[in-house]
Amino acid sequence: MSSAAFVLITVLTLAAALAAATLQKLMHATLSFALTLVGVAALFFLLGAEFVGLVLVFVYIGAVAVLIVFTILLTRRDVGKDRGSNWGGAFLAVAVFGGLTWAILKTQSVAIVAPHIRALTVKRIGEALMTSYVWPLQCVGLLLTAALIGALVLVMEEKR
Amino acid sequence: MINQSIDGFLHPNVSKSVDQIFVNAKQSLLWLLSWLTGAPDWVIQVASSLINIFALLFVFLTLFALMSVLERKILGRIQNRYGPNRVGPFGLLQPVADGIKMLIKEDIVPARADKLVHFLAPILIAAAAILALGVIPYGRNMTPFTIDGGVLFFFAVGSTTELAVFMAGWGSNNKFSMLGAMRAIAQMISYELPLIITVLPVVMVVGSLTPDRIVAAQAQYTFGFVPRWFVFTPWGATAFILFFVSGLVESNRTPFDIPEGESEIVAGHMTEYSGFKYATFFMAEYIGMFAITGLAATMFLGGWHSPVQALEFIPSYVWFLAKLSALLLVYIWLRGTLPRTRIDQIMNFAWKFILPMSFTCVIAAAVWHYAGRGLRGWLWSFLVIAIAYTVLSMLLDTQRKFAPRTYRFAE
Amino acid sequence: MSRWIIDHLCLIPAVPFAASLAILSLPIGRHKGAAALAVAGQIAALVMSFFAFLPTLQAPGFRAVQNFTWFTFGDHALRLGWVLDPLAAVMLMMITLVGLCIFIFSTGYMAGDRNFVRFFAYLSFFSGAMLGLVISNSLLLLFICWELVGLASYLLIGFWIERPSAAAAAKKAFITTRIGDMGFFLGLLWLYGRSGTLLFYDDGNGCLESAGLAMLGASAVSVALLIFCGAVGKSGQFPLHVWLPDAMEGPTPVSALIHAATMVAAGVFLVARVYPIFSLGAIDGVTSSLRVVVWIGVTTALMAALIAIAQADIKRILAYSTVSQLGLMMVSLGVGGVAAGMMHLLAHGFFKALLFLGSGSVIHGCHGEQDIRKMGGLRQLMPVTFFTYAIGMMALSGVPLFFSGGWTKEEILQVTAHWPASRLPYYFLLAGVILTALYMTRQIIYVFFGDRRAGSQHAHESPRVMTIPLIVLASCAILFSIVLTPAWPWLHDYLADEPVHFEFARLIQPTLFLSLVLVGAGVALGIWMYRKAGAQDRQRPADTDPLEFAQPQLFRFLENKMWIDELYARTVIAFSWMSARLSDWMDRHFWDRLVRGVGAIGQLLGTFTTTVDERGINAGVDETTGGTRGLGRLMSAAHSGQIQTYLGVIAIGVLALLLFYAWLA
Amino acid sequence: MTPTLQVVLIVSAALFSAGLLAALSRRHAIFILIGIEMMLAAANLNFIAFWRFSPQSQSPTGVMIAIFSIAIAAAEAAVGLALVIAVYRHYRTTNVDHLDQLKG
Repeated sequence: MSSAAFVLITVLTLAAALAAATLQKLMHATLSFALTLVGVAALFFLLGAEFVGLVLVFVYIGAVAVLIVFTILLTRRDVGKDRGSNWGGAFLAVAVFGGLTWAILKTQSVAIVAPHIRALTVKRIGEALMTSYVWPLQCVGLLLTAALIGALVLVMEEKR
Repeated sequence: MINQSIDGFLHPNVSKSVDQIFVNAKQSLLWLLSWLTGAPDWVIQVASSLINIFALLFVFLTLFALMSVLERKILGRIQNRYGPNRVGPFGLLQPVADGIKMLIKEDIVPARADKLVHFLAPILIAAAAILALGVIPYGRNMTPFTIDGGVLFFFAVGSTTELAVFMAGWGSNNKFSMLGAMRAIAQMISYELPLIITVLPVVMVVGSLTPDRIVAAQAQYTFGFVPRWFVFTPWGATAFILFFVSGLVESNRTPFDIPEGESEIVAGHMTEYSGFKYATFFMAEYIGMFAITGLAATMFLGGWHSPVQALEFIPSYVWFLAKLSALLLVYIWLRGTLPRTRIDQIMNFAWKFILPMSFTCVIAAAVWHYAGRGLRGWLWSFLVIAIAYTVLSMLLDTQRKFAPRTYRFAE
Repeated sequence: MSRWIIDHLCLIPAVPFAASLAILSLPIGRHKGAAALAVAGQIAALVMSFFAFLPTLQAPGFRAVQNFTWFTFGDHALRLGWVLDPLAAVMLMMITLVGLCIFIFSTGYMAGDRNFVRFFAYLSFFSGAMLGLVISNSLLLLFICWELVGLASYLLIGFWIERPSAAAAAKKAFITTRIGDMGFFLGLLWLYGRSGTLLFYDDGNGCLESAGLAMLGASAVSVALLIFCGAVGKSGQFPLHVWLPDAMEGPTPVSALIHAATMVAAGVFLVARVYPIFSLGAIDGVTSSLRVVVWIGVTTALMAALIAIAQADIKRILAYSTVSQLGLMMVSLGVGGVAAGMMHLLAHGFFKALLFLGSGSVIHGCHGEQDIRKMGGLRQLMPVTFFTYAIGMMALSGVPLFFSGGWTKEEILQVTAHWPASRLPYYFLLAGVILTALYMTRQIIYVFFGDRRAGSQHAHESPRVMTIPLIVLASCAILFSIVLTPAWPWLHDYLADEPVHFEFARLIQPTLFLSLVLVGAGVALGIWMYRKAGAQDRQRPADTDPLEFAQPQLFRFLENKMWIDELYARTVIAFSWMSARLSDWMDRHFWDRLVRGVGAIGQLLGTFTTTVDERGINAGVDETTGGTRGLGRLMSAAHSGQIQTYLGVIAIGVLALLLFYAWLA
Repeated sequence: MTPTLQVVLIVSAALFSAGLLAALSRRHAIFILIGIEMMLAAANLNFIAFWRFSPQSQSPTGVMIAIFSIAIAAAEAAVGLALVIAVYRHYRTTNVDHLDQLKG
């Protein structure tokens, strides 16, 4: 895993994330959120999980980002005026980051480099999904169906 | 060492045939590079990628140019008039002229536009389209980027197009653009499902998401002359047709070009774009077309394999281009022939016919597989598809579905 | 065809049942449809019975059994079944044939009744139940059909429900027969307890076959007697005969079908069916149970015959004659002449149906007049009715040689004469013969001879639809005797499973002359007594019976059915009424008080607990709730409703946890 | 040098905190959703990282969990956004400060 690429992608991702958290225009925030996820997907690639990366891009850029955008559109009157941000939350976030970093640095057991493994092919993932993970898979399918129907019911125009 | 480092591009027996000419050329180039400057491996890798990218861009931009003029000429013929015939022989230099015009045109950005987004949209859309080209095998050992699960990559990249289109619509602060973008996204999302699901049977049958594998799986011939392309199985044929139609929608082509229908909304999400940005959009659209048709050829038409064993000697990339251009000609032909559909018609068609049919394809492929991939499987899957088709067309009586539209949301 | 029928015996009853259901589903006005359906069902049953009858002719001792499992409880299966043997076959033929005639007759007789449809539904229902009864191969199934038959008779007797007398008669019939059925059911249970099966024939394991009988052992007598109770109830034997005459409240065809031809014969049929149980362990054909049967039969026969003499209602006379004839059959069964008894049953079925239909036609002609003393001189007005009626009368009173009744009566007399136990029944029966001839002659004279009186002024012959069945039945009553004569005792041997052979010499038996003399005497006596009946005699008013004139007390005694109803009224009914009053009183004044007292105690307790609840418990609960509410108010202040606050708090918690763990490590 | 697990974890922690920032400090409901999604992405990154760095990385457990969590996140986003729309229809606002009907 080439560190140069890693650094590059990391910087990009974190910058995008910060932008997503702080940009004033909601639309811009959303787009940078999408960019963040692209970065995360790239990190997945680097970590040797291409499939998950692709799925991430696929789901988030293809579906979630578009959904968010649509929502923004449908609630447009309210988008423009975003009253600033409360500093308590910001402080809290920073505190959490500090705590996490401190804890991570404190634990020595995670200071390891990646072992060499044979690439995780999509075939293996598929086999695992279809054999030992088939039950969770079904459950997720059910969940998605339920979510689909639920979302539809929620946004349905009440008949007048 | 180099050959190892340059992964996967090596065929076990590198033949000196014409077929491998480009591959060999590239390899020698790289070898030369590494010999001249003892650069480390990763540099060589980057270099090879760059070579691939440039080759792709070159080929497809040329193709785009050709396509644009060809389309106009063929449309002209269809509409019983001459196409462009002034610039150069047979108007072949028309695209050059257009390019120059586009370049020197003023680039107008609306005052109230969201500048950044407005600027980024065309770039993103073009990037997505070009990226999608990267995973298609154009010939024997001629896959620019062999990544495991390339098909998924293709769709993942393709799905970013929607976001780009939306950015265009939103960025140029204009109701026509917005409406166009909404329409585009709506139909794209609706047709992305069938697009993926119709590829699913192929993936199931081959057992891999890698385009190379899929092409290899269609290599053999039955009785020596009938190629084992998936389009020759009932599910394959159905899936191919559905895929083709969905692709038509995905690339906003007539008869599904409502997002940029001139007569309704000026130019959809491209309304506020001019000059080179507009050209970029245009190019992106065409390249997306190439990508879709290329994937279709790879998935169903046996990729770069020749239809007849006797014609093996003709280089593989020629075969691929032949298939590609055939499909493109169908695109043009349809555009010249069919009128524009209505948004509600498109939606009904997507959700009530195409989607169920593509699921049927999956089932039929499963039947085909479990009935032993032979004649029996053929007949059974055909039966499944026929039944599904009859039932659907019974349920979906056109009188009701295509009745005059009711404007529910436009008050 | 026959094969098929035998495999699907249950169709024979099923068809009329289906017909009745179909009819019930018709709207009220559809007379034609109802009649058509009913008659069609009956014809179908007749045809099928005929085809079922044929194979029984081939081999003597033919028996086709098909059993099936009704339901299983635990490891034990309750099995029912159908059987076809000569007994069942002839009964089938008789029921369907007579039934058909009566159905056709009643299409004419009931025309104009607004409940026509309901009537035919009931009729078909009855016919189905009866057919099921005769072919059932299980005592339980037989019992079920038996009860269905009872229900049908109840419905039909009370058909003119608006008449209180009809309703009362229906109730009476139902309850009286129920008394007998109680015994029947007890016997059934007992039998089941002993032999473990209720199937008659179950290739060797049936309760009528050696194995079952062996298991029955000594209790056979009591079982037999209990079952006989049922027979007594149904076929109106002595203690329980009271319902049968009242049953004449029903429409005449009903009386003909149910209370003369078929249903009342069910008792006799039952005894004949389970005869092995009766005759188990018989010393030369005599067991105590059979003894009871004989004596009950004799009593019934004589008593009914006597009562019949003094009756004025044309149908009541016939009813009592039926009772006495049934007694006759019982006697013949009791003395061991099963075949004879059944023969008489069949013959009786024909001519009694004929007589009842004849009476029906008379009543119809006389516009519903039933009192014979108001009729007279109908001979010219209704010739067909007269002739057929005369034939029926002669068959009933047993005129030998030409009439079926005569031959069967001969048979019975002979077997009775050879009863080892005692000769008394024989003499009683001879007396009964005379009486029968007497009251029939009386009836004939009253109805058809002499000059017309009030009821018969505007009489008219009945329509063809009613007369044709009469003719058919009359010819049956005569022609039936062909198979009865001792010269060629086909039916006898057929029923007794013996090969039949023709021998003309046996035609004339010595006893024949005796009965000839007796019948002649009876008829002569009748003519002599009643020659002037209904007419003005010396110092005797026209409307008083000659016998009444001669022997007032005796006549009163007979006319009132020997006061038996009154006896029951005084004893049984009075007793039950008293007990009812008593229990009512108890209920009002004793149990009621008891209950109220208990209730009062409960109330007391209730008030007590209420006070405790309110004073004691609630107070504490209130305190608690108050505290909780206060606490809740306190807590709810922390709920700002701001998601982000919550989120922030969670984040703080996470942070704290993190630090805590880090500190631990 | 090649990045160690620590580095990756720190990156994901940063991502997580960014998400938390978005979720805590912004008023618009959609921002909160975005923040939550980002936190989920960070969690997935952790899963993948632990899988990649674990000595027995033959069994793709982490990858599986990541896939499933992505699916669930998608469902959650769909429902959440639908809720936002519904709330907007009802209250004509998406400012979470004004949505405090549950105030005790």
